[in-house]
Amino acid sequence: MKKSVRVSYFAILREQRGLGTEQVATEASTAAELYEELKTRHGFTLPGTRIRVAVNDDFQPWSAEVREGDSLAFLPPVAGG
Amino acid sequence: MKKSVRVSYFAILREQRGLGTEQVATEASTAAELYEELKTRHGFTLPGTRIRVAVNDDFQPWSAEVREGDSLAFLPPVAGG
Amino acid sequence: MEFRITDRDIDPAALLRSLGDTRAGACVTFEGRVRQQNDGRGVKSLDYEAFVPLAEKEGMKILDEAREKHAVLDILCVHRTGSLALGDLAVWIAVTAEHRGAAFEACRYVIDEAKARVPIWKKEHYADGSTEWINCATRGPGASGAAPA
Amino acid sequence: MEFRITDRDIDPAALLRSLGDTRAGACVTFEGRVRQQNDGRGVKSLDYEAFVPLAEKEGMKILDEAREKHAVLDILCVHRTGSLALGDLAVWIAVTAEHRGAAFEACRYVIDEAKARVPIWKKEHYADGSTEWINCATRGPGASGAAPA
Repeated sequence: MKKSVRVSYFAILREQRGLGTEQVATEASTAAELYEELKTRHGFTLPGTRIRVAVNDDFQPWSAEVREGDSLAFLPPVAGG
Repeated sequence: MKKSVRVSYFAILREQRGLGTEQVATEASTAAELYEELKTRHGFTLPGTRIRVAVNDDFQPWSAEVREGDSLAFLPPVAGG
Repeated sequence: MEFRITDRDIDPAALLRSLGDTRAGACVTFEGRVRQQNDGRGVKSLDYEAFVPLAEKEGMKILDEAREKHAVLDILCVHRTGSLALGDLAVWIAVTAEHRGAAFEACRYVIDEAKARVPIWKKEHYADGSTEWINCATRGPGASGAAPA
Repeated sequence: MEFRITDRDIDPAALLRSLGDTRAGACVTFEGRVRQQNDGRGVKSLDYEAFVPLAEKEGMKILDEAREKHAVLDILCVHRTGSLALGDLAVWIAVTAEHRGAAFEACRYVIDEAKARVPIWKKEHYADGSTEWINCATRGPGASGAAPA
């Protein structure tokens, strides 16, 4: 059963994807599965171990369930300041 | 043999003396002796142990010799910042 | 207490005025500026990108932590996004406190934690024409690690 | 590197401009301001007095020490004399460095040492009309000590 979610990419992921936000139809049940699926599809160079995920604008563990209508953001290692 | 020296007072010493600088004729041989002399004469409340002395614009030990023409400054405990 | 992401120039003088408080005996500020060299490479300019809602939320959490740990009166932190030239302000933090120790320590805490936790990214443009997203090289620690599961 | 005593208002924005250096990734500033309360007593205003030639000499010595201990690019310290109102700047320090750690530590060193060593004095005027030269009460440590000999 496919769910429709909104996915945002930042920094190097945004460049590798070629866009900042997209609507994705996925059967992934966790955020981790979704990242692996997108990593393979788009050739992301960063392994999931170096990424963090936010669901609906909050940090979440990779085990977070993917639900219809969620907004997921994949966050490369930060470098502010 | 009296020497003539210039003495400067700061902060509470300046107020207790009622002036900032004066010419003093003294037989004191060290800065310590001069402070004791002036403390007695002017009723300074701060003991020498809490004062520092500068001779010709440099910190000096209390044992510094008093020479004709020196400029001595008596410095209460500092409180900048 | 405010943590703000902005795409406009940071104006420290104006921001400082908002921190007037006659209880404050100390104000410590930190400016992070674009410098001409990083790890031995000549830098021409920087791009900063942020995930704004989460950056501001995580930033406020850091300010709250700083206030719990140190006796401060107020904290303001502003971080730039967009394209920055050499010498431009990337981040500005000000902390007021009755006493200086708390102001220094809280300011240091905020910049250290912000660099480690707030979702902001930096792309360096080098003199030789190349670019790099800082901390995103795939040969760094974890690059050969397993995928999340 | 400059340590300056002034009887004019301190203008941090103008002073900061003199510290532009594109090697600097960090600039830490400290503002010491007149606060409304000290040791539980309401403060109305302050007078600062300095022994200027020795204050500037001792101040420069402190800046030199800070530069020896920490990898800084530049340090500027300005201290007021004269009559100050609540909220006025009494002292302003700025330190630039490539990296923030050195800037924080040098700035802290300068204010700590300046307060302890530089011949500057502070008289507080209290809300109840009384006044006091700070650190000059004769009942403090050493008050009953022997005269120098």
